[in-house]
Order: sequence, then structure tokens, then C-alpha cells
Amino acid sequence: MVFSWIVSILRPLGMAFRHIFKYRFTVKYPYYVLETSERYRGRPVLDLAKCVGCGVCATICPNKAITMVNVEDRRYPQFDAGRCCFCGFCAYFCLTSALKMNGGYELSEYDKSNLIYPPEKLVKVPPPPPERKKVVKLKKLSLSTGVTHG
Amino acid sequence: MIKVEEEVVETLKQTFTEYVVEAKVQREKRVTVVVKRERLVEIARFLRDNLQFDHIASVSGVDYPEKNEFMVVYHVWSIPKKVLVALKTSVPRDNPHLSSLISVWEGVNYFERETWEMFGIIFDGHPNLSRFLLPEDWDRGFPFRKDFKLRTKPE
Amino acid sequence: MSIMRVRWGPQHPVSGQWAFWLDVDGDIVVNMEPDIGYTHRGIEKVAENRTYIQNVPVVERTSVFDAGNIVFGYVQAVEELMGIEIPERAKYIRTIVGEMSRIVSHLYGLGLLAIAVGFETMLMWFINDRELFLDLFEMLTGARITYSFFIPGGVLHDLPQGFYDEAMRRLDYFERRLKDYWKMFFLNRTFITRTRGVGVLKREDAIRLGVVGPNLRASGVEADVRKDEPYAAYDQIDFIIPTEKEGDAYARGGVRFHELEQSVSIIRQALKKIPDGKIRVKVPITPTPPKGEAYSRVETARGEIGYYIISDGSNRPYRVKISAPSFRNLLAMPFLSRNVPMADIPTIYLSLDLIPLDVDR
Amino acid sequence: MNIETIIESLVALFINRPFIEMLIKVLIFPGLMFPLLFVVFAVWFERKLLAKVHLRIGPLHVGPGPLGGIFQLIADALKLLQKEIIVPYNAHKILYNILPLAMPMISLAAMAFIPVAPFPSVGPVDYLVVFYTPYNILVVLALFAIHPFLVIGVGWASGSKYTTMGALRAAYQLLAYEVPVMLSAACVVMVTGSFDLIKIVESQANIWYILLLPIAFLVFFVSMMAELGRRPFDIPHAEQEIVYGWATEFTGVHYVCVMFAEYVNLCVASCLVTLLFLGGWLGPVLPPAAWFLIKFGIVVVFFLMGRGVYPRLRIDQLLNAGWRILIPLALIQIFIILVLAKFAPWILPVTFVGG
Repeated sequence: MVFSWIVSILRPLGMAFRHIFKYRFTVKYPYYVLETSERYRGRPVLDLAKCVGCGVCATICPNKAITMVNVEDRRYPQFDAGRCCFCGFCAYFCLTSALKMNGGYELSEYDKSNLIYPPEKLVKVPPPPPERKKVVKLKKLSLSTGVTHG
Repeated sequence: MIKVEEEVVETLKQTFTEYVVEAKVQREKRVTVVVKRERLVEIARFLRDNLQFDHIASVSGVDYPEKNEFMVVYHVWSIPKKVLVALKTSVPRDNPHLSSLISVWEGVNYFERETWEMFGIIFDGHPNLSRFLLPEDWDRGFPFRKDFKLRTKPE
Repeated sequence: MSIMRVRWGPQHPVSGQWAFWLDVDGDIVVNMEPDIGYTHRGIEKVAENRTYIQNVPVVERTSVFDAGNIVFGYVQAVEELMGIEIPERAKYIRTIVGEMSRIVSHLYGLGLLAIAVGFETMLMWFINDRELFLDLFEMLTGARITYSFFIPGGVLHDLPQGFYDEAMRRLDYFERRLKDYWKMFFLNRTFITRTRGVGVLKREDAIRLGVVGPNLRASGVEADVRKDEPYAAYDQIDFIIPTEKEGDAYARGGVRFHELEQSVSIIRQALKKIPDGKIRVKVPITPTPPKGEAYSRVETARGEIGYYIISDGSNRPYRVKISAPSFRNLLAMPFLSRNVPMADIPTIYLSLDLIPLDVDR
Repeated sequence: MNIETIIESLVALFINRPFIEMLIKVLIFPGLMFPLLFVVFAVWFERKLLAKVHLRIGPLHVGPGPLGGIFQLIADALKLLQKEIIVPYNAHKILYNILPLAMPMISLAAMAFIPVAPFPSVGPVDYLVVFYTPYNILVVLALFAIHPFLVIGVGWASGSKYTTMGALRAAYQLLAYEVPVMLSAACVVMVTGSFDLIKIVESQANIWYILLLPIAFLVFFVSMMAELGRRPFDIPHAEQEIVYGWATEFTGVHYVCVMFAEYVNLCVASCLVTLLFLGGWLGPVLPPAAWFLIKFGIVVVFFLMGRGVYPRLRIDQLLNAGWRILIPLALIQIFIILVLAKFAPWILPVTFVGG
């Protein structure tokens, strides 16, 4: 009884000391970025050649982040990142897969008006992370140390 | 499989013939009972004591402006029987009074308070019908009614 | 004797986005009143103004900690209204996502319970391993927290390449860690002293107050929607419902912990049994279910959630009532915090796993 | 009198051995500089150590390479010193402003009585100690015991509900744990037969008291932890319950003082544990000061580790533990000493009269 009492006090101490020497989990974000998965839902990117202007994306969008605008007699989606909830329905229900979700998630802007992406801006793929950033791949999980990230 | 549900419906119909407007088995494990509001407390107590409906699941108000009435739906689950009963009763829109079921199921306390706040249905006998989810100084009426005017965001 | 009225929150380290009014006599709380509504978004009203599929991300915001199971109920209610049966494979994928979501949510909830007694290590370790499943979610759905993955008719995506191996490896690791956790936290004498006998909820009180989920099961009631009314693929999977008799904070934590073990086993079985086939039946973009109503129950991490949806035949629901688990557990909070030391208030609050988002909706 | 004679007399006044020794003692090693550096290092080390236990990285930026974050405390202190001092409306203005400033002074005063290593000097003793008195253990413990009263005063003077609660909790806790601290220190004093910390250390040349008096060590360590308010005994602060306890209302310089006092107290307590039970500066090969610092560091790690391993106790459980477990344990230890003195007096370094 007394023995188990003492064990229950000392064992956590030992376990905590053991964890001091395990790998860290934190990713130092601005210097290192995580590689996102293939399906990652960042900002949608438009393929102008495929878009038929049907407006399904605007219909399905729960937050009215997508509105249809006219560009040279054609209708194209305009995207407002400030309203987007990143559900990905626009890309999923797109009839011609003209809209695709892209992994780019660094969407913050100083000016609110920059958050609105007219079709010509929506076409551009978000640039990859700057040079100084190192992309950390999802490391193989090692069963002994429990590391998942760098 | 569906025997327990039918038994519940039959018992209710026989015991409260006049006050049960409609009772039917919606599907497996779901029973819908529409009752008159005058005997709501008695029927609820009968459900709890004789039919073992002991676990309150939800209380929802529904607004039907064209019929000029509110529908209040008590969903009660029975842990031993594993059946959910929807106990419905209608309340006139111009005189929305209903006796509270807090003496039967204590769990309806906050549900009724919320329903009062959102629909303006007054539950007689409820100990504390005061502002709960909305701000203390809310004065724009009852937001979940259908005639509540939504304020749209200024563009 | 003089009673001091202390306002606990919303600017308080552990209160969350709500407040309690505590009447304190010395160090003993004699009465407690919740003051909620700081995050009231009127989701039920919002849902009346959107189409059935647009509502999926909206109802998910009820409680983002357990996004999978929260949407599960809504989607099932809509399917019941429309009278569609989803393919077997979709059912299994839903089960996997639901259980992973339960693990994620329980890890967070247990971590918060540890925070209530001042045990940051437990929170950090749990958050750490939560990441294992967030990565899997990212792989499967494309989002880490709010993965609007279920839509009426099925699920959005099929399991990706290599998901089985990755998931199995992570589950192996996680299962080993769970044993460590049991030793480190639940057999830790200080943690036991702090949570045993705190906030004892007896069986009859739990039923009377309408408490749901792990809190109800910790009081000795074996009630779980997954067994009572099996949805998705739960009727084809072998698992048990952990229960405890004591009904105190430790028992509530223990039930959650054992549910983690069960969830791991459920995911394993589902991944092994999953049949081939379609993952979605065709449903129009704006579905219009016939007139009627449906009440669907789903066991989320915090307990049973009920969606009562009334359809009037148009493309928007006439009424959506969300009977959220934390709102139902909330009634136990004032009941338990009478004549307890002030130091037990956070333990009671977080052992019930109340989430203000979920309470307010 | 020309300028050269002035300079010469000044040099004669200041550049001499006793004065420089005094300067070293007061300003550098056991005196001012040591606790200051200790606080900077301890805060950083606590953050880093807890981060490692939590599987995090910890502070990273202010400071070079692997010592990243070591100057974070200095940056924080500079920021806090610039801040406005907010005095709550209900507060007692004078006490609120004075008491927090008094706290670090009393802690530093306790530090002045602690000898840390032998040091051949012309002063009254050949040890590194600022003020020497043969009753220094009594003085240190007495200065330690002033803290509860300051805390009660601070909590009351802040005029807020949370601070009052925190102060009352602190009063209960600190007063309850004075007794086991005194009793377990008394064990050491009994065995040594002296109130002098130097003699206590010297008498451990054969066997450290941690081996001779394990129960007293346990009681002393645990009650010191409670006195310091380290987790699992940080009930007076108890962030999750009463925001930050008696220190909730402090901003700017007051907050700096309060936190500084807490860490100086940690330093004093670790010194005491090292001196009383771990043989102080005794040890082979390395210089005595190094031995002292090594043992001191290990004690500090164990003091800090409690925060990563145990949750906080409740006030009633804490008082129970104090009155019902620690005090009887200390009394048992005293009894054991008496038994030893009767039947195996050769173990003890001191001979009891009539033993």
C-alpha cells in the first residue's frame, strides 16, 4: 500500500525526466514550414480555360465568398478570402474542375481590399514559401522517440 | 422490432383519449405524440412514471405564423426502452402560455429558458425565466420567430 | 457569515468564453449561476436561411473540437428527410472520421481537465499526440480542424493512397503512448487526490438532470447512441462502452480515457473491414427534401447530440434545432458546485467537458 | 594637501584586502550578483526545462545559440519597468506601493546570512558569507517567516476579491508549513549541536545528513516547496482558480519585485537544502564553491521539476498533508535521533549529554 503510494509519486518524476531527451515536436514556423498534404484546402485557384461560368461555386458557397463577375462578356468567379471558411465545396462541386484548392495558406494582407481576388488574380498560383523557409516533410514516425515533425 | 413503440402509442391513446390529438410511430425508435396543452403535465408525468421516459433530449419551439401558433416539441428518450418520443403541443401565438414541465423532468430547465428567450413562449411555473443567451439589454424581440427581421450587414 | 459574490470570467484563465457567478463563503462556493451567451451565433437561425449543403460548415461551427461527429448528426437527419441510403463504404469512412474526431476531442478535453488542476504537462502531451490524428485528417479531408467532410449522400473523398499504413502506424504508436499516459497521469497520486470524490454525480441525479455522454456513463448508466441505436457502421463493429460507478471527476476522466482505447480499436476494425464501392450517392447541389421532420441522434465526444430538422418542402430547412451535448451537461454544473471548495470549480467544469461554443451555439 | 596624497589615501582606503573581500562578498558571490544571476538563469532554465518535459522547445530568440531566450527575463523586466504603475481604486495606496518593494529586500537579507564556501580572508570567518553570526540558521528561517505577513498585507492592500482569497490561502499555507520546516531544521541542529550553518556543513564530513536523516530531508524539502509556493503547492497563486492569487493586481515594477522575491526565495531555499542535508561545499577534487554550485543546481532542478510532474493540491489537502503527515514525520525523526543517541551514539557527529 505504502509502496504503491510511493511508486505513484515517483514514477511520473522518472517519466518526465525521460521525456527531456526525446525529440521536440514544435515547428519553428516562420523559419520552417510544414509540407501540406495533397488535398490541403488553402486558397482556390481558377483555371480560366476550363471555367464555363456556370456559377455553381457561387451557389454552393455557404458564406457568399464567391460572386460571379463579368470579364469581357464572360462570367467568372471572384473570390473574397475575408469571407471564406475553406470548406472546399466550390472546388468539389465545380463541374469542369476549373476551380482547385491549392495548398497556399499564407493569405494575410495589410489591406483588406487585397483580400478580394478578381478572376485575373485568382488564376495565379500562390508562390511557394520564400527561400529562407525550409520545408519540413512529414517525417516518418519513429516508434521509439515519437517524432512526427522536425 | 417495432412492438415497443406501438405499445407506447396504444397506451397513450387509451389513457388520454380526448387529449391525444395524434399518436403514431414515425419509424423504428421514434414515436410522435401530439397532445392538447391543457393536460400536457399529466401526460408528461404519465410518460415518465408509467412508460419510463426518463431522459429529456431536447425542447424545441417551432413558429408557424400562417397557422398562428407555436409548436413546442419535447423529445424524451427512454433509457430502459431505447425509444425516443416527440411530445408535441401547440400554443396560440397571441397568448403563448404553457405550463412548465420542470416538475416532471428537471432537465428541461435551460431548454425552456432558451425557448422562452428565442420564441417568447412563457412557461408557467418555471422558476427563472430571465435572459440567458442574449444580452441583458436585448430589446429587438424574439429572434427565432419567423417574423423577426434579420439585420443584414451594411455593404 | 458573509457571502462574497465573485464573477468568474469571461476574463479568467480557465473560464472560457462565459462567466459564472459564484457566491463564496470563505473558500466554499454556496451557489453558482452560469452566465452564458458570449459566443451565441444563432446557428439555428442561420441554418434556416441557407440550403441544406451550405449548412454543413455552419453547423460544424457548433463545436469545432469535435467537427466530425457534430456534422454527422446533421447529415444523417437530412438523409432521413430525403430518404436516401448511403453506400457501405461511405458508412465506414464516416465511422473512421467520427472515431478519429472523438479521439482528437477527448485528447483536448482531458488536457483541459489537467489544466483545471494545474497540470500543463498532460495538456502538452495530449496536444502533442492530437497532432498524429490532425495529420491524418489533413491527409484524408484536406483540413485539420474544420473538415466539412460529410455531405448529405456520403463523404467528399475516398481514403487516399497509403492511408491504411499511415493510420495503422500512428495507431500503434498512440496505443503505446496511452499506456504511458495511464501511468503518468491517471496513476499519479497527486492527480488522484485532486480529482477523486470531486463533483460526485449520482446515477439518479444524472438521469434526472438529463446529463449525456461520458458524464452519464461515469455515473453508471450504460447509455451510448452507438449501441442503443447503431448508426453508420457501428452495428458491424465490436466494441464495449466503458462505464464507471463513482461519478466523480476522476471517473469522468477515466471514461474518456477508456473511450480513447475503444476508438483506436474501432478505427482498426473499420480500416480492416472496409468494403469497396462508391463513397457517395448523387444528391443535387440544392437538395429539396419532402415535407416532414427528422430527429437524428449521434454520440459525439461530449455526449449525444440531437438534430431536429423540419422541412417544408423548400430547399432550406424550416427549423433546425441543435440539442447540443454541452448545453445538456450544463445543468449539472450549478448542481455540482454547491458547497464545494472554490478550488474544485475548474475541476468540475472541465471534467464535465463543457465547451462554451457548444453551449451557446 | 595635493591631489596625489588624496589619491594615495583613497587607494589606501579602498585597495586593500578587507575592502575587496567585502566587495566580493557583498556584491558578487553570495551577495547581490549571485541571486541576480541566479534569477535570470533560473527563470530561463525553468522555462527550458518545462518546455522539454512538455515536448516543446521553449524560449528561443533573445540570446545566443543554445542559450536562446536567456536574456528574455531581462527584456521582460525592462519592459515591465517602463510600464505604468496601476493602483487599483480600492487599494490601500501606501501599503500597496511599499510592501511589494519590501519583499525582495527581505529575501536578499536572508541570502546575506548564508555561507557558501570556505574562503581564506581577514574577516571574522574564513568563509564566503556577507554577515556572519553563529546563529545564522535561525536568522535565515526567521527572515523566511516574515513572508506570510507581507503576503497577507499585499493581498489585503490590493483591495480585490481574488487577491484577498489568495492572501488568506497563502496565510494558511505558509503558517502551516513553518512548523515542519522548523522541526526538520531542528533535527539537523540537534544532531550537530550548533545553530551555525558552517558547523552544520563541517559536521557532514563523514556522512551527509540526507543519508543520516532521510525523513527530515523529505519533510524539509516538501515544506520548503510549500513555503516557496512551487507546484504542487502553488495554491496562493493557483492561476486556474483565483487568477494570480495575491499578486493579481500588480503591474510594472511591483510585479518585477514580487517575481524577483519569489526566485530569490527559491535560491535561499536551495542553499539551505544544500547546506543542511547535502554536505554544502564538501566534496573531493573540485573547489568547494564548485561543489556547492553543483549540489545547489541539482536541488533547484528538483524544485522546478514539481511543476512539470504534479498537479496542484487543494488547500484542505495541503493543510492535511502539513499537519497530519509532515509534522508527525518530523517528530518521528526526532524520536529516531534520540534512539540513535541512546543505542548507537557513534553514528551521530555530536555526543548528547547523558547519551
